[in-house]
Amino acid sequence: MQEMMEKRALELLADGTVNRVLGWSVGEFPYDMTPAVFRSAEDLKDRFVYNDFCGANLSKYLIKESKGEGKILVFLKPCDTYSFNQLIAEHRIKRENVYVIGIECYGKADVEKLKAMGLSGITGIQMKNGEYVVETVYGNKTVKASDATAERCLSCKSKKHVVFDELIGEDGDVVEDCNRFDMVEKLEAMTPDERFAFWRGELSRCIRCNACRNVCPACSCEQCVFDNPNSGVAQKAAVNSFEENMFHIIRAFHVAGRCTDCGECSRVCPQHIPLHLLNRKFIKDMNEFYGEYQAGADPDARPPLGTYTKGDREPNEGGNK
Amino acid sequence: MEETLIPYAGIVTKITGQTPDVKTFRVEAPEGGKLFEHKPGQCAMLSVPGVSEAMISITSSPTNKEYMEFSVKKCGCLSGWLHGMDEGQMITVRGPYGRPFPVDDELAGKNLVFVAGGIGLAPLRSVINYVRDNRDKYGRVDIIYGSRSKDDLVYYDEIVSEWMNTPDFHVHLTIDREQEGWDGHVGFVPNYIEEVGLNPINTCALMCGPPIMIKFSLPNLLKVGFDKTQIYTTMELRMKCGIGKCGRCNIGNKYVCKDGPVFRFDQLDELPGEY
Amino acid sequence: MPVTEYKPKIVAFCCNWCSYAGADGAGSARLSYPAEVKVIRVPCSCRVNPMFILRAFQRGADGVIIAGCHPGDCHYTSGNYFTRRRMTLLFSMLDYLGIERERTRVEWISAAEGAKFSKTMNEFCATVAALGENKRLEDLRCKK
Amino acid sequence: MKKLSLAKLYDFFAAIAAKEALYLPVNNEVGKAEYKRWSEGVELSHQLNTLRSAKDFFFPQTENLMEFKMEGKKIDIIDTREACDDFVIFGVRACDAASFDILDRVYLVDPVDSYYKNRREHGTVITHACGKPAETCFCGTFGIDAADPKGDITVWDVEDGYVFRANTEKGEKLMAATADLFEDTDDKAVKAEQDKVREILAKMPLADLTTEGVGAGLTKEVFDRPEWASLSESCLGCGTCTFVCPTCQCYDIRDFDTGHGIQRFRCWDSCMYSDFTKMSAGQPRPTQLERFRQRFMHKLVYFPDNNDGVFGCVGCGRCLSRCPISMNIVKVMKTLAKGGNK
Repeated sequence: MQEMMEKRALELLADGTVNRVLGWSVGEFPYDMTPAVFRSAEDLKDRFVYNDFCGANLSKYLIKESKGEGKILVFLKPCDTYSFNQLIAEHRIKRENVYVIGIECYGKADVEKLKAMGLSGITGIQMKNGEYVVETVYGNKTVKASDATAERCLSCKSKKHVVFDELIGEDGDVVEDCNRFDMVEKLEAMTPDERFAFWRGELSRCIRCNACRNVCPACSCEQCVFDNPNSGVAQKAAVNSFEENMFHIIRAFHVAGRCTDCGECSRVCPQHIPLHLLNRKFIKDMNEFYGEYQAGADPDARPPLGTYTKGDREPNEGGNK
Repeated sequence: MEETLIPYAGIVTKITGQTPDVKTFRVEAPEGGKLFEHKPGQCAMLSVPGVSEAMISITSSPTNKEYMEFSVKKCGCLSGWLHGMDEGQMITVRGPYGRPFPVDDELAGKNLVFVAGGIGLAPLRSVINYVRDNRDKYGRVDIIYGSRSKDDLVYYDEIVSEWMNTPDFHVHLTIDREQEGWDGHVGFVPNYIEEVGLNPINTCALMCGPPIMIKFSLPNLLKVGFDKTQIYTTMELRMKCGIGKCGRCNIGNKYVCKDGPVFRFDQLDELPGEY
Repeated sequence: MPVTEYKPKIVAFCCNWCSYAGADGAGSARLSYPAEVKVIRVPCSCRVNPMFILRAFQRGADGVIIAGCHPGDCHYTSGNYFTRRRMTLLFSMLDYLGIERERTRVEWISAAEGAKFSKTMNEFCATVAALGENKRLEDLRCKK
Repeated sequence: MKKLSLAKLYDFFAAIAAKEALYLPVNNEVGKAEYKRWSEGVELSHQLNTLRSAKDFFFPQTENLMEFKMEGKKIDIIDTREACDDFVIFGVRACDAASFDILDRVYLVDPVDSYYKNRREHGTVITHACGKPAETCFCGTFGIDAADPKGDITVWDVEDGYVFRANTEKGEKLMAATADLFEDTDDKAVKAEQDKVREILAKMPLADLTTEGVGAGLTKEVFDRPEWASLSESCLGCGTCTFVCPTCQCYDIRDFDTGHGIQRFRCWDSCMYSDFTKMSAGQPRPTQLERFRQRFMHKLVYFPDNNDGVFGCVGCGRCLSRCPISMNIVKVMKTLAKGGNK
């Protein structure tokens, strides 16, 4: 895969179709790739990498990059194309300045899962035949690749690219029975007390680092309300439970109907808070109340919060048990 | 010394409008007198709880034993609030912070040139009045001060009635554009520096004003013979703690609130160009 | 010792064109509603940002109610339709977080419905009083 | 050196907790270690390190400084500081223990930060030597020995128990108070454990990381390096690295209107945030490049400049595993070391 991507990127750079390539550059370890813009063939050959640990959604960088000089090549996984499409719909990306290569994806790996197995001192990971041979200073261990699949990929909603200029690999389909609302349903089935206890436990760990917001492709405001000194909520305090509740409820609300469920928020949370469960609740509610809607699937569709019907359900009716 | 970040409460006993957007606030302790002593060029953290806190230079001279004064230009959150309040209001003050102008060391016995633009005269006024009150310790004094218009010259009355009448004080005022009722010099401060005829020998220059003025004034001071070791300026950056800990005003290995705000230009050369 | 009755604090966001007048109507008809209800006038129920509701709870409210024009009667044509969707989602989210859903409410009250205004506020107050103090969306700093 | 048998570890915890608060790393609901207060039944985590650093104990994320009561034109200032009770932190790793020295160099130099000093004086630090370092560890780069951490007391895991060594008066006192739990021992078992760990450390991928190209006196050279542009390019400007960092010490001071007064508090802030240096008059660091550069310049050049060459990083590796885009100080250092004479 990496070879094919690199080859195609070199071709497009050489023939002048694009002048930059947005991809991933090598890390210190086999699993810590950094998104990077490559401007020359030498740079690509030197640093470009793609493997199972390249999980970052590159579409957010295009808000800035697509406004630069010339066309940029970007590699998007199926779920990333939804974010890209949504940003197109919101006029945040200049489509004509981006050349999208869709890349097939069968789920990304999460190094935290390997570490949770007790693997430490990782010096190399050989990936082949659905297995990872993890080399560590404490000895090697072979694990099934599926055991290291990132949580968000286990409930992948779509392997279909909703937008691309060309594809490398196969295009897939929307996954009908992705079970992504299982945990939301489980929570809904709990008593309010249990739900409260669950969320208090999770949200109380928040350190207000803003990683979830800054990585989120839907959080593309020029100035976030939480950064606006005149908003009255620009407090950086992580105290007293209220601040975290406020931040996460409002953040989820602000991206409701625009969140494509890419899962970046939960991936980047340094405190491992399952933030996607907040977004998925909104998605599930909107699906149930206002009809199936997938943000990013169709840039021309009316978002649920941007429209209404006369017979909408009443707020007091309630949704959970 | 221990620092608690806890301020004093002071009463604003007098508010004087200097220009359309600059007011001078006289602050006294509730029991009368000054809240604390300071040296020329030092700053204090002014605050209205619930509004904001900001570092403001103390514009009154330490020789003033009755009160402190702060001149504030209306441009932000706190300054806007201060401009809207009435006399008798309490505000909180903590300080003094920063290193002062070396009035008793390097500047003692020297001729002095003050170069200021707009509200930049505020920190220098503390030095100027200190010099006036210790007149025999310093030589000739030249003050080059410019502003956008006559109305934007701060302390205009004081300049005319007191500074201009101090022995061996030479005040050179200028405004950016021609204006009715103004028969003085018209032009920008940097150019005026070359015109007034300064003698750099045994002289130190103290400069404060908008970045653009500093940028063009420095080469002109050098052109008329000053060395960077003879020129001082005072800097401004966002500050929160005032004691070199919160990290905000860090430039290179210096903290503007603690190691500044007064810097000599040869010292600034050692810092990264980030201000 | 007399037991002081617990009085909840209620914030009512009322649309200028209907419910706010409805409150007036309740007054002129000498229909009472609890003094604990603090009315905040808004130009339209859809002016109410979810953040307003959260901040009301932060500042000590025990219940928040939004009163707007009946669907179809919005002074601005469609404002209350958007209110309906937003609040449906917000209330569902609060519920999802384990915050009592009876603490939040949306009612459609026209300018002519003084009686409904009074009845709604009395009922809502009683409901919230039964729940007791807001403990799940409180900000301890704001408690005395 | 004193030895505590495996079975007596929790007796030791109980003995301390009977007198003062004891905090130690505990696995939380998602299986990650974080510091929690010990009480009967709470188990010590066996993970290498906590998600958040230990700096919270002395420099909490949010703390109240004072309160104001405003009445008409009058302001009353209320000092809300309370006396701090003694407390013990158990299980601090060598890197975090070293970070306290770095924080001390900021907060305990004149003028002393009294809030910090108060807590520092009341806290006793029991460090725990690392047994199984991770690939993200590079404390050795900064001269920190994971096998011999500092702190008031140092604890090593040995085959059949724990070996304790008091390093300070505070530590001596604590051990004396629990003396009946301990037996005398020599340093043989500890030496063996240290040799083992040092051998592992030498094999780690970052064992050869050096501070070449950075350090005191290099402000101009490093500041003007062209590589900052590409290094900072994908930085999202979040505060994760600064908030998980044991040595990041910047803070903000803000006011909160409680409805019955104004609370002035301080909270962690991050030089990575766009509003960190923003003034009404302008923004000296307008893009992420300047902000990103500031963080690393501060740790790798400015801090050593002011502190006899001591770096503002302890190599705990938290930013390596927590950065959303895997950009970190190691990548910066390696890039700066490459072709440093450009």
